[in-house]
Amino acid sequence: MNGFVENLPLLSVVTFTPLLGVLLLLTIRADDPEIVARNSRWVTLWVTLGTFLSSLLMWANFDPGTADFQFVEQAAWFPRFGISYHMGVDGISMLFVILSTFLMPICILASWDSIKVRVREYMISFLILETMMIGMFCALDMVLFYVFFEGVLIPMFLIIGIWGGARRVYAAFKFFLYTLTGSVLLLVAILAMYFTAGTTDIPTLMTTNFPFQIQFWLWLGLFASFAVKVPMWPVHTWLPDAHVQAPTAGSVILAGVLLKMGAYGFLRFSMPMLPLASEYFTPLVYGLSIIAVIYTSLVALAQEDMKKLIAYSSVAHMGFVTVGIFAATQQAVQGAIYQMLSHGVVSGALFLCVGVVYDRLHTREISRYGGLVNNMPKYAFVFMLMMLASVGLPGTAGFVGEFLILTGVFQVNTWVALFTATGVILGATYMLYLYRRVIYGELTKEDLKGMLDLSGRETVIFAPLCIVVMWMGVYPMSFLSVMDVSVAKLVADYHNALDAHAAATGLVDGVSLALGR
Amino acid sequence: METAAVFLPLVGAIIAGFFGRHIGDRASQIVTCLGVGSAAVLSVPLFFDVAVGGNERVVNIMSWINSGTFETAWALRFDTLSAVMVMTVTCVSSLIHVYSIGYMSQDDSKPRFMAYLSLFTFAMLMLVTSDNLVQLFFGWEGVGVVSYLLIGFWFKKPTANAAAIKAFVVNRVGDFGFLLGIFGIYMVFDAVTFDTVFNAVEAHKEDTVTFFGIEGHALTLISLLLFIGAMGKSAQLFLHTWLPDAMEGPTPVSALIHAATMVTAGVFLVARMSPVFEYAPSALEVVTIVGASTAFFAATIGCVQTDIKRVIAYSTCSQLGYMFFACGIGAYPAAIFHLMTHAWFKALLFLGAGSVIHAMSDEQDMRKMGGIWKHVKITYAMMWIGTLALVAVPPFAGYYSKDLVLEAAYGAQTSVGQYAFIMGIAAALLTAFYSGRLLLLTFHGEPRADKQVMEHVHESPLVMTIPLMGLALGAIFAGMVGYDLFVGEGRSEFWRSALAVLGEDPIEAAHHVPAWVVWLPMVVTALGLGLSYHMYMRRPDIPGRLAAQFPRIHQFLLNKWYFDELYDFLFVRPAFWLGNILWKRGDEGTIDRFGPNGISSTIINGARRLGAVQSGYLYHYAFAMIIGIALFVSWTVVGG
Amino acid sequence: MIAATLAFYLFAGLAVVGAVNVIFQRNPVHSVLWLIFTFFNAAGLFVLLGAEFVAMILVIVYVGAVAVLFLFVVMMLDINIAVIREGFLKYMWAGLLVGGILLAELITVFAAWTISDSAEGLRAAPTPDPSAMSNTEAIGQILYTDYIYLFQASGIILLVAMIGSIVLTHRTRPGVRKQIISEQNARRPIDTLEIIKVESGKGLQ
Amino acid sequence: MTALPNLTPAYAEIFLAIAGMALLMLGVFRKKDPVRGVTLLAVLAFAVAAVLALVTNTPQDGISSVTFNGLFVVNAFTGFSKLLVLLGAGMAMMLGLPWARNEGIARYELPVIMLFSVLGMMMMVSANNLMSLYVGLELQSLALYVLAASNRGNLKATEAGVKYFVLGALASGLLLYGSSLIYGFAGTTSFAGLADALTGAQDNVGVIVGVVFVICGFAFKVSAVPFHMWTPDVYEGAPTPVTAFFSVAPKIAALCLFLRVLVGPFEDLMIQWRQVLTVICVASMLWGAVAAIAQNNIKRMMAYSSISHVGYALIGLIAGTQDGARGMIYYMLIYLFMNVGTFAVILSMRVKGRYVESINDLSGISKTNPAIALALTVLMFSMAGIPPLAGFFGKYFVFAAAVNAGLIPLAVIGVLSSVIGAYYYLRLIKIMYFDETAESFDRPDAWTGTVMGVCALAVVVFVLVPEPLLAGADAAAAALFQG
Amino acid sequence: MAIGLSHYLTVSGILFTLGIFGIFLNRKNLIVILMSIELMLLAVNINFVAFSSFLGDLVGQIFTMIVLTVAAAEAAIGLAIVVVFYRARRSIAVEDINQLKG
Repeated sequence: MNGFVENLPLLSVVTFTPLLGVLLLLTIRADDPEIVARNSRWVTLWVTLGTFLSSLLMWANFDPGTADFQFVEQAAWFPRFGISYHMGVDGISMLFVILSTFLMPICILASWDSIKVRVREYMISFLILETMMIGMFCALDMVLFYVFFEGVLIPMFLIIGIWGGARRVYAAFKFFLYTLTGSVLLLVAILAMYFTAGTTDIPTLMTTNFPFQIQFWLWLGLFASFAVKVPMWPVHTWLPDAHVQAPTAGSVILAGVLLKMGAYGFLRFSMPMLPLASEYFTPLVYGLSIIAVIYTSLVALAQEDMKKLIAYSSVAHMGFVTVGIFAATQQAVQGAIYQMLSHGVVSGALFLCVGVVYDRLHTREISRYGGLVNNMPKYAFVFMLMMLASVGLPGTAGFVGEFLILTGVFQVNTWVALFTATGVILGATYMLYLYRRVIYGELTKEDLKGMLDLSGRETVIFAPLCIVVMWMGVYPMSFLSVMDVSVAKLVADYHNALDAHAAATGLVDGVSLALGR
Repeated sequence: METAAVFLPLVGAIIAGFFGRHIGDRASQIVTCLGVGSAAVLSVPLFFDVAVGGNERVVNIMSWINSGTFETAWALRFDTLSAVMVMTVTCVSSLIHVYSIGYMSQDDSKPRFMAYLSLFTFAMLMLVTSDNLVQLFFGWEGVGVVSYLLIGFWFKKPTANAAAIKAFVVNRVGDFGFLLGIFGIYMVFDAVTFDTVFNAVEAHKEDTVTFFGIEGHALTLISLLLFIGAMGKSAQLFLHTWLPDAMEGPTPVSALIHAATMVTAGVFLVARMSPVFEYAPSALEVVTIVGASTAFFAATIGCVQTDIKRVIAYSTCSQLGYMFFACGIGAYPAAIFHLMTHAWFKALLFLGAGSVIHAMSDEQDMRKMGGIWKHVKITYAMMWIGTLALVAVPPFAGYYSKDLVLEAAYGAQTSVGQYAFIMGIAAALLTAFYSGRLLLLTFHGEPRADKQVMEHVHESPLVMTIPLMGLALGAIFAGMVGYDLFVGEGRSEFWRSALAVLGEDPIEAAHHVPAWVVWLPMVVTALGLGLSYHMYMRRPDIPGRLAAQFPRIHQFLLNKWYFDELYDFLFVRPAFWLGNILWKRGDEGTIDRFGPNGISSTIINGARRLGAVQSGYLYHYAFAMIIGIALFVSWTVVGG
Repeated sequence: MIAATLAFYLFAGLAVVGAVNVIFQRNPVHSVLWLIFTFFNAAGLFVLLGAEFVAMILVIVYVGAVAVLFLFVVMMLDINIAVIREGFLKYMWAGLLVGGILLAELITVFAAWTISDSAEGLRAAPTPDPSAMSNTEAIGQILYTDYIYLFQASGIILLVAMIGSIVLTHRTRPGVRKQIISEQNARRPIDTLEIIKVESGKGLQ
Repeated sequence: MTALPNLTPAYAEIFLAIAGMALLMLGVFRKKDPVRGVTLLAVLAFAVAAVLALVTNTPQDGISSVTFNGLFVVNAFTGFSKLLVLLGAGMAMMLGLPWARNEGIARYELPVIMLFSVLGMMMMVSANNLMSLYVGLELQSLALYVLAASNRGNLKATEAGVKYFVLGALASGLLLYGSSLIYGFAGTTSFAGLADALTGAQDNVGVIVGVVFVICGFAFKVSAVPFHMWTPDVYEGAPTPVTAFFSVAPKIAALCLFLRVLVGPFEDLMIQWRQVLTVICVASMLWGAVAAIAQNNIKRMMAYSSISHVGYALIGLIAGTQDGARGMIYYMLIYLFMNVGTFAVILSMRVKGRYVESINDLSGISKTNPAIALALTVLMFSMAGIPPLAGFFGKYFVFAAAVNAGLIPLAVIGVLSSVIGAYYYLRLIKIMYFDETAESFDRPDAWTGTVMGVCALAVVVFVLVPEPLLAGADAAAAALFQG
Repeated sequence: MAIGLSHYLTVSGILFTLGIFGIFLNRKNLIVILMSIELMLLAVNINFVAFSSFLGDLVGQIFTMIVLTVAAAEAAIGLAIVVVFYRARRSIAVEDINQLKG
């Protein structure tokens, strides 16, 4: 590690490099839209790759031995309101930054040919989106977090609305307003926190003890926002619409990163700041998550649209995540984070898979396909791998998270683990059923026969995804060890807070005692 | 050496799978056969080193999932049990690899097939050499997936696809139990590594836990959960429905997966976890009952099936039942012994059947065969050897193992043991009957196939018959050779700590049962064979008349006890129905209708109404102001 | 005292009658006249209250200027006598209800009107003794000194009103011939006169 | 002979008054194209007045200075408010110049009237007495009536004028009536005196009724529900630059005065006025947000949007704390840029030389006029309160004040209505970006383009450098509560 | 019964209410509305003068004069607007003022 890296405001660099890209794009001057489009694509690709590299630099310099925030930057912003530009990552958030930067070049590549109109605007939207996402994971001030958290809506709204499918307007509005409704309540909660604790600084708030009565309402405020983002049942209905209508890369980012924002919120705010309320509401979360897992899995089974099916599967997978987070054991929380990461890669890849055939046939209707393995073997392989990962096959990314979550949850509540685990069966059913209808069978439809297998560009897109999926399945320690200490601290703090409260109120809390080990 | 034995098949699979198209069919076949073959070659010294030489060891490769106290690693555990399994698997598998070269010669995706086979072998090896439950689960799921791929190998056939999904999903149901079992183990033992668990089992034998609201004996509950997993993989009663359908895959697949190896994983699991099961006697009783019932139930169905492969499939199912009840009564060595011998002769039977199918131009229906023995003499002979081994005629392999299982059941002197014994004897009778039926229908009698087919009936090429002969050697000698080692006097030195038995050794009891118990299986076997000869050679009209006389029973058996229909009615259709309902009525009809869409339309309506209030007339505006002020003043005067 | 009381009721009653008529007369001209009537009575009330300067201003400004302006506009626009249209009564009842409530509340409030204890001390310009200084003089004393600001501001308001009225209503009619003195003054012979030498015998062509 | 009053604090107003008259003269006597000259000079006058206001309204000695027998006060708060008013007015006037040329309504009197109206607003803001309040208010109102009807050949404009006038007069009648009752109770009209007299007047129904009347009068001026009914009609009918002017300058002035009155003389009646204002505030937020959804005329939509925004600003007022005041000032500051910018866009909506006002005329302009579309997008997202744009921070600050004052339900209603509001802002973006191109707009002229660009940029970069803008607002709020 | 403050206030209250009435009950023409406004202002003036008298404070009368001035200006502007409206619409019936709505 050299001095240069240490002195670099690395997080700001990672966060705002895409914005520099936006400025670059704005300087492109050419009369021919084709040239503008081509230049935009290349500029964006290089910028996102650069961002990815700088985030890897961050990873390389990350110290997994401490739970403290690292690469911390702090500068005055709205000093009157105690709001500062405070950035930093710990083991929990760092990997999400990597996930975001990793998916972004892939998205750009995935949009290479399929986006033909207003390419520059498209690229600008994505770059802004990237800044918002990274910033959100790095933010250590609640207002700063909120700015990024909400800022995501703007580019995403445009991406869905301009480059989306037939019902894009409905989907874009639904997405925007649904999530906005949740988020504004978060805003109120942030304000209430600010006036209770006197700061919006996240590390400080983590050490603040809010009285239970306040925690109760704050938690609900936070929940309103995060539950929509996750999304939890019954506020999930924006997701299928948004996913289906969004362009492929948009779906990738939606599933890959945006859904994580809610769960990340639970981890970053609800659990450490409001432990008492979190514990109080745990049954609610369990209930909704279990419903989400079973309900959406069944709904996924009935889908006739590929993207919608995968979208519903995302809801189910995120149900696992929320269960894991609120089980609050080392395994469950680590599993939840891992599940988020793997789901980010896997569902992103699945959407890309849909995108591949959509680009060729311009329909997502499952019944229009069938027998693709005959002329698209490479594609069939990739799809198979991703499907298996989604199903949670050991050795792929999907298994580790699911397994750890269930392990952890089982220690706390066997019933919950039981019901959640039914998702394992149902997940296999709808994914295999999808795969069968799309890939297997006789190649009878005329228009399918001319479809070409993955092009060179598409291979380049999928290769890293496949490698990562396998890597995450075979050697998860490279990720788990990063978050290990941070999660341990989170879980320990959580239980300490509960114990302290129990001791203070003289009530013996069975759950926390049982977990005191 | 150990590592190579496990990973060579994977290397072969990767080469054939990813580069098969570039290196060509022949090279792919060679690579995979070499991979598995060298693994088989390596497995033999390994077996002697580990099992006979007592050189047990664990090879650590790297850590896998560590989280808090939860730790698993990629590690290969070699003890007698895994050595036996490794040897069996690699040997049978390499023969099947070779056989496949011939059998699949007409297929146009040979590299893929070979890759799958090798991949499967690798997964199975990972399963048996695992040193912890999670890695075992990896192999477990791995074989599941590959079996899914192989069953659906002919992806153009809708039935194959359906069967593949069914296999995977039914297995998942089992896995569900298995997973919960793993969680339970972790909960009780705080570890999932076998050594740690087995060392601690004594300390936890009295533990009680509450699972799903049931407070109970921890080890029993865990054992039952694990057994659910085993039932799924080993196609035991209730979770057996996938196995016959799995015959949609190419025959070598059936031989490898659905006879020799994968389906035995359940038995292997119970044996592997024997130190835990031993402390859970009631769980063992369940194992025994399920195993025994399956043995009988599957045999009954086998008697009426007409598809040659399905008959063998049900026979597999039935034989697995034997292995389970052997485990259930504590005769793990007997179970593993039978597993081993069964692998040889069942693979032989399947491959022989494959050879027949090959000869009959892909005809699988026995009713359209008959009278071909002269044309396919080698196959005919091999099938006989296999059948004799299956029906336990001395000195064929099955005789040693199956009879021992039955004797052990009797010797257990428990009521479940008696039940198992009775069921086992009944199943043995049926086994003999359907085996005889199979042979007679296939090879003897009048040819029932059309002329064209009959003209083409020919013996398989050497590349197929040589593996058959190899397997036949196993089917003949495996019992004889293995008897002493596995279940003979030296068995405890042989198994050492790999299999645990608490209390009295049922194998010991098996060696001291009354003579009639020893003879009875042979008698019923002869009876069964005779009956089949009577019914299918001497009086071929009897089966038809019987079927006509007892249409219900026949239909019941023919339809496999209506399990598929029942499950279809209970699970499959409701799931799709519910999915549709939840989607249309739940998401769209309720959540969206009253949620976002409802609210937005309410607001838009409100907007229209407010627009109407804004009438454009001055006096309305003024009136609004006056009302406003009147309201506020009233509020102040009256309320304030 | 009685006289004052009677005078109050007279002026007050007539003012109210006038106001009612302003509203309910059909002919706008009559309304204006009733308005003038009301103003006169209000001025009477002012006098009773000892504010004779304001009373005079009221008469001069309103009757002299505003009301005449109204009349002028009414006449200029030549508005017909309106018929009461349908729906009027329906609104009237609702209006009466609301207005009645408001009025009732106001009267309730007025009936028990109290003045702040500190009001006396807070007066900015206590009324001088009428015997020492007339109302007009007293107002004059402060209007141009203490309240010069308001005086000036009112001036600007009037200026704006003036400009505004002109901006809104002033029209340049293209067809009207007007005398533009500056143009007449600026007129030079060279612009309008052309001296032509007429050749003899040919005449003007 | 009394001494001449201290004129120093009022230099800005005096300058503006003289400038107005001078410009009038200039307009009368200048022969060729007086409009352009007068307009530019008026803008210049605003600039000078702003500088003067900045200088004179920050008294050296401390909090505030009073002159004209206590009728007129200046302090940091009035200074900042005037700055906002002048800024809004100046930009609106710049927008008016090209409009007047394009529409052929080149009348130099209008800038002068607008200037006097601004003078009225400045006087309002600096009022320290009910009387000076009234004259300031009337000066601006009368000028506004004229401006609303200034496009006199146009039926809609004249109708707007009529409506605005009648209802405005009614409102000022209410306000006056309230003032009279307050005067009758307190014996004084000066704010300082009222603050004394109203201490302990919580039980006096009469004075509270007076306060209610005054509040209703103000509510009309800021166009809060249910005194808002004029707003949509006048916004639609009035000439667009005038609407732009309406939507910022008088509103900001009235709000600032409202704030001064409520936390100054009426401070002790907070419990009473808070109830009334809460109803007004909630109704404004919701009504504005909901009614805007059904609009097809963009100016009309902006009217409802402004009603809604006033609701948000009032939240800060209701909080009645320094935080709240600060939040409200921030809000107005940000609102100023958003609104003027939006009107600049509306004034760029010209198809073949003709101004259009329908929302659907925007369809697909992201392709034909990307710059305009981008500017409007930024402004709309900002109006919807989506970070990181400035509009979010405006909302953040007022909601923060509300939460701090314990008014969490109000904050919740506020944020929810902002979601409803987001719908119609998004609708504009949808029409611009998602719909097919209708007709492209003419290239906007330099003035309009500049204003649009400046406003959009301000909304975007606010997040980066909030400090300079907020520092002034902060001092203003502080002055309000010290004085 | 002596005439007190309340009496004057009541008169002004009645006039004020009548003024309000005139504004929103009127369907006939705009001019009457303008007159109603004048009535309201008159009521205000009565208030101010009455308070001024009873408080013994001249400020009320000053205020009245301001109001009078402004009222005159207002009348002028109002009438001007009425005139331009009349020119555009050829009517000043209140019910005809309804181009803008929604």
